[in-house]
This record gives sequence, C-alpha cells and structure tokens, in this order.
Amino acid sequence: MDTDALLSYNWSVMAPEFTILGVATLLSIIDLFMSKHTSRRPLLWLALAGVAVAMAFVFMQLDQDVTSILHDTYRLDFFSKAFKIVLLLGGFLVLLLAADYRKEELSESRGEFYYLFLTALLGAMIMASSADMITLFVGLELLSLSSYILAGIRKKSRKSNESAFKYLVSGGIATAITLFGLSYIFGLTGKTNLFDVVETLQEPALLEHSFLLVFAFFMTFIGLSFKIAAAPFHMWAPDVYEGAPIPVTAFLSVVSKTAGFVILLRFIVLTFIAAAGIDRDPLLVQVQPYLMVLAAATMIIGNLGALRQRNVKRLFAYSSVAQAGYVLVPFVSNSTQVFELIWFYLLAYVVMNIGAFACLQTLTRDARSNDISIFRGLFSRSPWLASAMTIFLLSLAGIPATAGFAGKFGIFMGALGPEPGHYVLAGTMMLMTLVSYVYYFNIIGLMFFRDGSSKRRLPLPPSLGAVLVFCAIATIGLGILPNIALDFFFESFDVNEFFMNTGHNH
Amino acid sequence: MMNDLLHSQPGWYNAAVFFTMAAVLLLVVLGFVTYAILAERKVLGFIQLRPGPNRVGGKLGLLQTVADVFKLLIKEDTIPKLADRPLFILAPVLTFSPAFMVLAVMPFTEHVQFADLGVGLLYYVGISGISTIGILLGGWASNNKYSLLGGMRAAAQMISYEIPLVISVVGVILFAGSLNLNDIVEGQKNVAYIFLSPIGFFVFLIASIAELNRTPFDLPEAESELVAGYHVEYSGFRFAFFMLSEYVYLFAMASLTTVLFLGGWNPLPFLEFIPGAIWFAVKFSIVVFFMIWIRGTLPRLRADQLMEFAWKILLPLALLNIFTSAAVKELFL
Amino acid sequence: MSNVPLSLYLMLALILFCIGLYGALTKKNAVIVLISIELMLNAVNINLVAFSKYSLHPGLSGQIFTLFTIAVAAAEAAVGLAILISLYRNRPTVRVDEMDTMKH
Amino acid sequence: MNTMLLTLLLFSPLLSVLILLFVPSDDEKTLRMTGVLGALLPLAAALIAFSAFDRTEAGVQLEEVYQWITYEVFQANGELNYSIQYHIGADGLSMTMILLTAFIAFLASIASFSVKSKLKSYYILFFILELGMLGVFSAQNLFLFFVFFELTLIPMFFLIGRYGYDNKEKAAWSFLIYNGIGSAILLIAFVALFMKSGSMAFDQLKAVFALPDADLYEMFLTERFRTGILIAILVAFAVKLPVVPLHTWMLRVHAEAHPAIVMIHSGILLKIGAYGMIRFGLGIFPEEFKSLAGAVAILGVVNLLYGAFLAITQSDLKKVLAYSSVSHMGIVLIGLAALNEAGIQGAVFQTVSHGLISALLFFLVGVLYSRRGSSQLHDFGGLAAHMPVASALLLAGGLASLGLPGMSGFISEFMAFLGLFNVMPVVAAVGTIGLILTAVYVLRAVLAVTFGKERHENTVYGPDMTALERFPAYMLLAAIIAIGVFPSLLSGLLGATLESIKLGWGG
Amino acid sequence: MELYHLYQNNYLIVAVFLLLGILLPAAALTIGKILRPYKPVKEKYTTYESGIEPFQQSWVQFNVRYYLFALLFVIFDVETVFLYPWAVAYEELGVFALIEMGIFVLMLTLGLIYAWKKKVLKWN
Repeated sequence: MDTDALLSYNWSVMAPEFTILGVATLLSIIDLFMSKHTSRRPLLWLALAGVAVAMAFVFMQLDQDVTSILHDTYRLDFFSKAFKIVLLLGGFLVLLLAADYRKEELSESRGEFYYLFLTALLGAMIMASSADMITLFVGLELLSLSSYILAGIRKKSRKSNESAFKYLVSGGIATAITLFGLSYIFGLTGKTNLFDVVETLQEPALLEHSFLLVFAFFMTFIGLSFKIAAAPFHMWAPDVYEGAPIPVTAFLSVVSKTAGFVILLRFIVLTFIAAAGIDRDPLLVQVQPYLMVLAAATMIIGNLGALRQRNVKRLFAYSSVAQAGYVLVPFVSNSTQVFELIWFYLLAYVVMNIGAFACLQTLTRDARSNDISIFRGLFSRSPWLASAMTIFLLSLAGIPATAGFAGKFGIFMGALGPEPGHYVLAGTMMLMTLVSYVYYFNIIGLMFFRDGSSKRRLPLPPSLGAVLVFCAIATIGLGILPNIALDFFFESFDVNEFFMNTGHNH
Repeated sequence: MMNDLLHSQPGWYNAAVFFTMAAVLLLVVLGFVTYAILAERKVLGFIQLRPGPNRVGGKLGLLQTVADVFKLLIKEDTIPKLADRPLFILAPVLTFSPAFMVLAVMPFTEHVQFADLGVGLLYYVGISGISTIGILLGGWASNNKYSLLGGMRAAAQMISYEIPLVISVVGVILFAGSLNLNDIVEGQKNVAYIFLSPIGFFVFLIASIAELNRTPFDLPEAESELVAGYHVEYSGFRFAFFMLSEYVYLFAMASLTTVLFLGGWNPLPFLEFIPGAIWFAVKFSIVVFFMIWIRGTLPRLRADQLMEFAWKILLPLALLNIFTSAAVKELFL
Repeated sequence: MSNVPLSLYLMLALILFCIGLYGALTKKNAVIVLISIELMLNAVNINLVAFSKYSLHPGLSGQIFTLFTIAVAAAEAAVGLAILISLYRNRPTVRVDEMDTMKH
Repeated sequence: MNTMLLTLLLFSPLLSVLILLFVPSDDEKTLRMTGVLGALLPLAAALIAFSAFDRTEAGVQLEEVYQWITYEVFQANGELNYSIQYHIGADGLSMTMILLTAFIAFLASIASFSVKSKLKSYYILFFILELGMLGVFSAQNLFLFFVFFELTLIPMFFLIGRYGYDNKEKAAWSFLIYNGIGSAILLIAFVALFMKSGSMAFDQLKAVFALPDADLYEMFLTERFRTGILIAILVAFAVKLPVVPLHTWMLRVHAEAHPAIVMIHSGILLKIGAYGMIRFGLGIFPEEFKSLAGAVAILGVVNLLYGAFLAITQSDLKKVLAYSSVSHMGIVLIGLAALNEAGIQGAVFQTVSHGLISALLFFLVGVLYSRRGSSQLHDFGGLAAHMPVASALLLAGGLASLGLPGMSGFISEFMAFLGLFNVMPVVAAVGTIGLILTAVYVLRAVLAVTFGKERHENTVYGPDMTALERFPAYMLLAAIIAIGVFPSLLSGLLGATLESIKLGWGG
Repeated sequence: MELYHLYQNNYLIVAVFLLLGILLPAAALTIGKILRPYKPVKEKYTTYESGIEPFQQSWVQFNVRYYLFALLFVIFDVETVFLYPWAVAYEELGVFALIEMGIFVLMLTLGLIYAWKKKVLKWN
C-alpha cells in the first residue's frame, strides 16, 4: 500500500464519518481547555451542527454509485447510506433530548457526553459501511465502548455505575462470542473481507466443514444479537436502561439497536447467502426454525416482561426488547424485502421511540421518579404532551395511521408472503402485540383516566418541544403516507448492489 | 561448532550444552554482580570523599561483597506468620528469573550470543515486565503496610517508566528495520544510534534508571520513608535475590543500552583492531559507571515529581522521538 | 513445518473460551469477571493466529485481526476498570452480586 | 365517478374536531352546541349522499379511488400488484349503514348532554369515533376497512374508560382486549389474503375468487387456505357482534359506559360485526361460507337462546338490554346462515332495526338512570304514574324489541326465520323458542319498571322527560315504526345490493 | 528444516535460561537451609511495623490512583504493540504510513492530554 494508492482513494466517501470524527475531536479539545465553570451548552450546538453536516453529506452521496475504499473494507452503497440516515436522524434527535437533560446531574461530564456520543455514532456509521470483519468489529467496539461509558456517565449515581458495569460485562461476553464465531469463519475461508468470504464459502471443499460453519453462524448471530437486545442477550437491557440517563437510554434503544440490525443484515444476510449448511441445504434455510424461535422468544420475553414493570424505564426496556423481536421476523422469511421492511420499521421506531423518551424525560425530570404513576393525570396537566405521548404509544402498539402500524404491516406481509407463510410466527407476533396493548394502554389509561397529585403544567423546553413535534408529525406522517419512505428506499436500493463485489479496483 | 549445534535437531544433547553455557554466563553475571556492588560502593566512596570498603580482602576490600553474600547465606530466614506463604516464597524467584532470562538474547559480541531471536527486543521488553509482578507480589505477600506501599509504588513507577522506555526505542527499530538485536548492532556499523536518535537515548537512559529503581528514582525502597519498601519482611537469601535481580537488571540494561544506542561491539573508526568484546566491555562499563555516578550525585525525587516526570515529560518526548527519528531517516538515510 | 495439528490449537482455544465464559457467568468478583472476558478474547486470538497459519486458506489477515482484538480488549479492560473504580467510589464493593440496586 | 362527496362526508367530523380544539374547555355551552351541530353535519352530508345515490343500481357508487400505498418491493417478486388504494364508495348496504350511523350519532350527540365533565375531549373523541364508523362502512378495500375499524377502537376505549359508571375502566379494558384480539385475527387474515392474491380491494378480491380452481391453486389460494381465512374473519367479527362465548366484554361495556356511548356502541359498533360478516364472509367467500352455514346457524340459535335465558334472570335493566342484544344478534347469524334472499334480508334488516331499537332503549335507560341513579329493576316500579312519557316510550321500545308487527323488529325476525326454515327447519324450530323467550324477558322487565309495585314509599322521581330528551326518542321511534310499516324504505335501498350478493352463491 | 531447527534451538536456549533462573534460587535457598540457623521465637514472626504491635490487616484497599496509572499503562502499552511492527515495516510502508501513525499517535496524545487535564497524572 503505497502513498499514491492511498491518495488515489476517493476519500469523500467517508465525508460523513470524517465530519463526525472531526467534530468529536474538536469537542474533546475544546472541552479540555475550557474553564471548569463555563457552560458546556454551546458545545451541543457544535455537536448538532456536526451531525447535520454529516447528514447533508450522506444526502449528497445519494446519487453516487457503489464505491469502496481501503481495499474494499469500507463500502458506500445505498444500504449503508439509507441506514446512516436513520442513525444520524436518531442521533440528532437524541442530542436534542440531551440538551435539556437534568442540568445539575450531567453538568460534570456534559462535555464528555457530547463527544462520546459522537464517537458512538461514528461507530454505528462505520458498522453500516464496513465490508470487512475487522472494520465491522472495530465499528462495533467503538460503539460499544462509547456506550458503556455513556451508560455510566452520571459518575455519582450508583445506579448509573451499576448499569454501565452490567452493560460492559454482558457486552464483553457478547463481543467475545461474536469474535469466536468470526474466528471460525475466518478459519474456514481465510478471508476477512465479507465479499471474499462469500466467494470462498461457495467452495465445495467447505461442505465437509458445514457443521463448523453452522456453529460459527450461531455464535456470530447470538453475539451480534446482543446489540439489539434480543434473546438470549436481552438481560442487560432493563438494568442498563434503568440506570442510564434518559438520553443515553434513548440512544441505546434507538441508535445502538439500529446499528445492531444493520450489522446483522450486512453480516448474516450477505455472508451466508450462498453458504451451505449441514447436508448441503442452504444454511439460511436450515437455520430458519431457530431464528424463528429466537424472534418469538424475544417478543414473548419482551412483552411479558414489560407487563409487570412499574418503572417506566424498565418498561421501555422490555418494550424495546419486544420491538427487536418484531424486527427479527423478516430475517426468518429471508427474502429480498428484508432490507426495506427492516429499514422502514427502524425509521418508524426511531421517531416513535425517541418521541416517547422525550415525554418520559419531561416527566421524570419533573417528578424525580421513574415510577409509572408519573403519568397519572397527565392529560389534565398538559394535554398536548399527553396527546403526543398517546400518539407514540399507539404507534409502538401498532395502531393504524401511525408509523408503527405501517412498519408492522410490512413485517406481516413479509412473514405471510412466502409460501408456506409463517403463520405461527405472525400469530405469535400478533398475540404479543395484543399483550403489548396492555402496558401501552395502561400508560394511556393513567394519563387520561386518573388524577395526578400535581395539577401544575409541565414546563416544556423548546428543544424537547421540537423533538416532540417532529416525532409526532413523523409518526403520523409515516403512518398515513408510508410511501414517502418506502419509495425513497425502493427506488435507490438494489439488491444486486448489496451483493455485488466491487472487486479490488479502487 | 556452535553454529552446527544450533542447526541440528534439538535434543537432550543440545539442551545439556546450552545448559552448561548458560551456567557459565550465570557465573559471569554473579561475578559481575559481586563486583558491581563493590564498585558501586567504591565509586560512591570516592564521590563522597571516603574510602569505601577497605577491610575484607585487602585495601580495596575485594572480598567485601563475597563476605556479604556468605553472611546472607547463613542468616536465619523468617517468614512472617501473617504472610501469604506460597506467594512470599514465589516472589523473589519471579523477580529473579526474568532478569536472568532476558540475557539469553543479548549479543555481547558477534559470536557470543545465546539465542538469536527475531524479536529479541520485544522479548526483552516482554520478559522484563514480569519482574514487576514479582515485586508487587513480594510487597503484597508480606502482609506489611510498608512493603505493600513499597510494592505498589514500585509497580506504579515501573509501569509508568516502562512506557517511555519502550516507546523511546521505536526510533532505533525504525533505523534498523528489525527487532533482532543482532540486526540492530549491524545497523550501527557506520554510526551509532545515539547520534541519530539522541532524544530516544536520553529518554531511554532516564527511564532505564527508573526501571532499575536506582537513585534518583529509588522511592520504592526509600529507607528513610518505607524502611526498605517491598522487601522489608525479607531476610537472608530471599532478600539477596531481590538485590541480585536488581543488579542483574543493571547488567542487562547496561548491555541493552550498549546494544541499542552505543553500537554494541562495533568499534570506533580507525580502532577496528581492538576486538569487539573489548569494545562491548568498555561501552558497557561506561554505562554502568554512569549509573553509579548518577546515584552518587543526584538526590531522590519526590513521589509526585517522579510520576509526573514519566508521563508529562518523558512520554511526550518519547512520542516526539518517533517522528524526529522518522524525519532523520527520511532526510539523511 | 509443524507437527502440532490445528485441532489442538482449536481445542485449546475452545477450552480457554469455555473457562472464560464459565468464569464470566458465575464469578462473583467483578475483577475476575473482567479477566474472564479477557480469557475469552484471548481464546479468539489463539484461534485467529492458528487459523491464519494452518487453515485451508492461510492468510495474514487473521493476525491483523488479532492485533485489533488485542487493542480493543485492552480498551475494554480499561473502560471496565474505570467503571469499576467509579462504582467502587459510590459503594465499596467489587462483588457482582452486591450490585443489586435495580433488582425488582 | 370521482366526486368528493363521500370523502367530505367521511371527514366532516374532523371539521368539528378542529373547531373544538379552539373552544375553551370550560365553555360547556359552546362545546355542546358545537357537538350537536357537528353531528348534524355528517347527517346532512349523508342525506345529500343518499339523494345522489341510485337505488336501482347494484354496484358501488360514489366511488373514489386514489393510489395510496405501493409495496414495490413485493411487486418486484412477481406479477401480483401489491398496492393499496384509498378506495371508498357505497353500495346499498353501505349506504344504509352510513345513514344509520349519521342518524344515531346525531341523536347520541344530543344524548351526550348528560355528560358533565371533560366535555371537550369527549366531543373530540366522539367525532373521531364517528369518522371511524363512517369509514368502516364506506371502505372499499380491506386495508382501509381495517384502518377505520381500529380507528373506532381507540376513541371508544377512551369514551368508555373516561365517561361512565363505576367500573368503566374495567369495561374499557375488556373492550380493548377483546376487540384487539378480533382485529389481530382480522389483520392476519387480511394480510395473508393480500399476500396471496395481491390485492385488497373488494371487487378485485371477488374477481380473483371467481377464477377457476386451477388458477387459484396456482396462486396458493387453496380450498384449505380460503376456508381458513373465512373462519378467521368470522371469528374476528364474532367477537365484535358478539357471538356467545366471546360476548362478556360487551356486557361490561353496556353496563358501565355512558348511555350515549352505549347508544352508539350497541346501535352501530356491534353492527360492524354483522356488516363484516356479510361483506367478507358472504361477499368474498360465498362458496366457503356455504360449507360453514350449519355451524353459523347453530351459533345463531345458541346466541338467541342464551341471551334470552340470561336476560330473564337479570335484575338490572342495562343487563337485560345487554343480553337482549346478544340474543338479537343471534338472529343476524340465523339470517346469514340461511343463505337465501329472505334470510340475508332478514339479517340486514335486523342489523338496522336492532341498531335503532337498542339505541332507543339505552337512551331511555340513560334518562332513567339520571333520575334515580340506578338502573336496577326493583328501584323503579310504578314509573308510569310518575313519568308517563318515559314509560310509554319504554314500552314502545320493548314492544319493538320483541318483534311486534308494525315495528321494524318484526320484519327482520320474520324474514330471518323464514329464510332458515327453508333450509334448516329443525334448527329454526329450536330458534323460535328464543322468540317466545324474548317476549317473556322484555315484558317482564318493561312491565316491572312501568307498572310494577313501588318498593319505596318515598320514591322521588325527577320530572318527566324534557323536550331535549324526548326529541331523540321520538326520532328513533319514528324510524322504527317507519321501517316496520314501510319495509320497502329499506328493502328498496338494499335490494339491488342483496341481489348482487346473492349472485355470489348462485342463489 | 535447518532454519526450523535453528528456530527451535533458540527457544530451547530461552527455556534453559528459564530453568536456570528457577534453579539458582532453588539451589541457593536449599543450601542456605542447610547452613543457616533456625531458632524460632514468636516475636521474629510478627509483622514489622516500626516496633509497635501491628494493628489491622495490611491488605487494605489501595488508593484509586494506582488503578488509574494501571489503566494508562494498559492503553499506552498496547500502543507499542502497533508501533513496533510499524517501525519494523516502515521501510516498505513509506511516508504515508508515517502520516497514519502520526494520526494514531495524535489520538493517543489527545488521551494523554485528557488525562493530564483531568488531573489523573497528579500524584498526591
């Protein structure tokens, strides 16, 4: 790799990433040399601007053909661009949430929060673009390590510390499991580039080792499913969500989860697409029943777990586990629609869940409690806030005319489309959706049917208000006109492009 | 003969030959330690305008250290009741073995070298790090507040100075393009790396003194504060092994300095007729003398100065050295 | 070149991995848990390095991967210890089973 | 064809919502005024639509079709066209139901005057509910139907849970859960259908299922699949109707919700079940429905008898009426199962007539409750002496309910049974016992209230019905009698449509 | 094969050194055991604490700052894992590798400055 080759790379491919990296670096330096007593608030605007610029770059890249640089380890295809939009959007909204997170509690490490947040976002973006196991792993860990610290950023709070530690331990185990799986894939193919791996996996010589391959598949899948908090790696979610500050919780449940799905898609679907399992059946077909069990288990655990929660953050943790279960469903059907369905659902999930967290933040901040009773009588206190929260909850529950419904509808289509349709899985999903009505509507019930102890109107800072309005409009908008997003994805996304090896031409 | 042996199928015969040779080296090293201690005391004596040892073994006190060793050998050995017995016994061994092991890769002359490892420098850095654990273990196992504190301080100091130490040699590796110590010496045929990488040398020298726990960096064993630090509970020959490894390290570190920066056995220009072994010995002796000299001249640092010096001055310098070395390589070589 | 078969390396790695996993899941001491995770990661390293030399398709990239794993493992350990210290400041314990503020 | 008429009708309640948002929440007078005028708006629109409706034509009229959602990603897979249209329109059946909805909603908005608190959100929810109901009946594809179906669910949940009696929340919950289950099953059935046939529009589905069996098999639309879907749809609507084992939620709602809400609920929402069965069961799967007709008939009879028996034993007027609804819905099933012209007509008639009758009765219960704070039978008695108008109306409603000739109930029951006797005489014969029981429980309850013994010496009744209260009651009664006397009012509207449904099963 | 033997022999030497490194203390201590006196008195086996009776366990918790230095050590020690191969291969990599390494070192320096600013390097 000589200088000329490196200079000949089209570095603009990584413009969004460089933007985020640059801003993060800049922020950390400014933060270090700022006097201790100066407000860190202005840094937020810088961070927001960084995310916005990165987003602008992604949009500017939309027309670009698929390109890859750095010996095909970094890849810019529509898949990565589309998911980067979701990630950046989620990141932007979460940053806005953070703008107003209890000032006194985050004051000490507010500067750190901003740039760790950006590095986490950067990790997620790298995951979206990577086409090599090493890059993928580095992105994953960049995201993970940053989020471990973010979860524990309230240094003085024991809960925050505990959640960070639990997150780290389960994350570490998951990483190790993933890597163990990856090491076997490398062992079988001798390649780390995903496209080379795909090619090598088609060799007949590998058929003898199909058992190892299946083993590797499961290790990797299970390890990666940690990020999305799917069974069996969901245990961390409630504790971490409870202990972490709300913006971080929102980040974990939205951006981090999206990144997890991106990596699952990129890795699992791409790598194993042509691999043969035991007895030479296609591997992805062979593992279908297990994926089905995983998806169903995730939904069931999430929804049943949420039923008995009094703590709203834990409730939303379980709810996000359940949502992850829904998004796993398209993996089972394993058709080309997977990408669009998941992308759309995640987009919907970003707006509705962040909206819900924005409401949650307003409430917990006012009540200084996480108990579900903080919702009592919200409608009589702040009708608009309650209405917005209702929209988000209805969307999470999958009621028509909301983004959540449009997403779920798509997932149903995906599950029932192939022949034979996955009726059991769809039925489970439907049943669990019903179970989710209980806890979502319980909150709605508290807001509308009960009287709260306080009659005071809730103060709503402008940044939170902006998030709420945007999310509410987007939730309804995507619900009524899902084609806005669907067409955007469909028109630009090309499955062949996703599977196309750009070769070693730079 | 050696060459044939090295290229033959390894077996018990090889092992036996190697063992014999290593034992010879061990004896040499022990001899060095014995007289290095004497030399140190003598030099310190001269510096402080006093005679130094002058009773045992003639006017020069030539047998003083030998007598000391025998004294230690016949001293009663106590292990405190509260100590962690297995660890207490293990600690001196764990400190000493790496000190001796690192000598395996040291090229003393073109021909006198034991193991010619491709990653010799890395081997040195890696193995020498183990000693820290031994010292920490000794401090911990004694179950004594002084020793624990001393052990912790020693460990903190050693790991802190290990960073600038290992980074300062990156310059040397850059020039030589190899981690093999032989190649590094070969690379200095024309010019010793001390001239190409003076900052590296400076950092390396200071860090190595600190690594050796010698004055002015001898806080871990500060007699006046910690009544001898991590080995306060050690007596007799167990104590001797801590001392021994300290001086074996002195031997090793001086050799390494010679190899890395002073050109090893390479002669100065126009003086090629003098054998490499002599050159090595001379350079080696200068380094050792320098270290004793420093000990006699400089006062002990404060704990806070000590740590901050490593991180705030040496480490940035070492990092800087990487790039100055690279620049030198690009511009002049 | 070697008479050590690949399967032995893999076995070693597998055993190491299982020990690590067992330790990480059952041990009460937080530091031991962190070390167990390191064990698992090192098992991966053994795998990668062994594969990069002896597999069907030997390739250097396995060793490069290992370098990354080592670095990341170090970072993870550093973050883990930092969090543990911060936790310890709030409550002097390193026992995992005493981290129970969030039991429900 | 694309006049915006139906859309305007459909979304006219939204205008009221918009206005309501700007009315201060403590200005009750304006709120009530807006509420009533707002409810008048869809009624007026419905009448205009009715006047534009050609009663002689069988097909869907006032159609509006706009491309809405396209799942190109699914399209790419095969030749099926996975797109969903915004497609509304009305045939005779829809038109009838729309008129019924607008009418009852208008009256319910007047009945809502007894709502005392949280008036603003009440009316907002009320209008969203109305939008949902109108949408359900005018939707011309499954997706839109489902969306509106769910849209009725949410405001109803709030309306029940916020405005009602002591156990209102529990009622709201069981409403939500049961209907949720129903809609869940419905959704799975719809999506499965959509995925296999590539379409959601009624007419296209009908066309697809009219294809020869070989083609259907090629599309994986096997016999088994079709029957499965039909059963799923029937079960889903059975929850809504409700059919016996799934009816408990409805009792709670009727007992606990506000009378105005119950008017709407029993008057319209329950009818969505019947409407759905006719539309999807008969409309799309006539062949398969035929094979299930026996079971449906038996369920209908069970409903009829079970409701009637339990109505006899109830001591609460609300419960009596609730069980009577269960019983009367059995007649709808009976009519459907007959699968002949008389039967279907009976079922549809019963749908409409029960909508009116139960609205009337529940409205009266509300009035009584407002006077006595109770609806227990033994708390009244001798009402006729104190509140003659109310008693008379109650009696009239009761008589309509038991199927007195000259009132709408008679025609529907008569035709439904007539239909069934032709096909399954034994089942029908058993069913007629139910009719007798109906007379028993209705008379028992109504007479106990109007002429029964006064239990309490110092019973204080409020004044008799006010003009505002009388108006809805008279309107409903008038409609009941009108249909009873001139059934052609309804059959004329329905005739052509029923004819086309009949074609489905080749009758 | 020859080379491989050379390789093996080199490590055999290392093993021999290890063996000797352990043997010497073992031998010396064994000889010492024969030579030295053994007169146990209770006081001899108490822990030394400047002459006063030892109180409390000495295995107390360490100051946190030790851990912080350990953390820094871990980070910078791993850095050298990257620096060494880079330095060895510098010849072939050229100037661009230097720039890359510059970025890498810059990032680490940033970490150092961070620690510095956050007063981690302070020892008091």
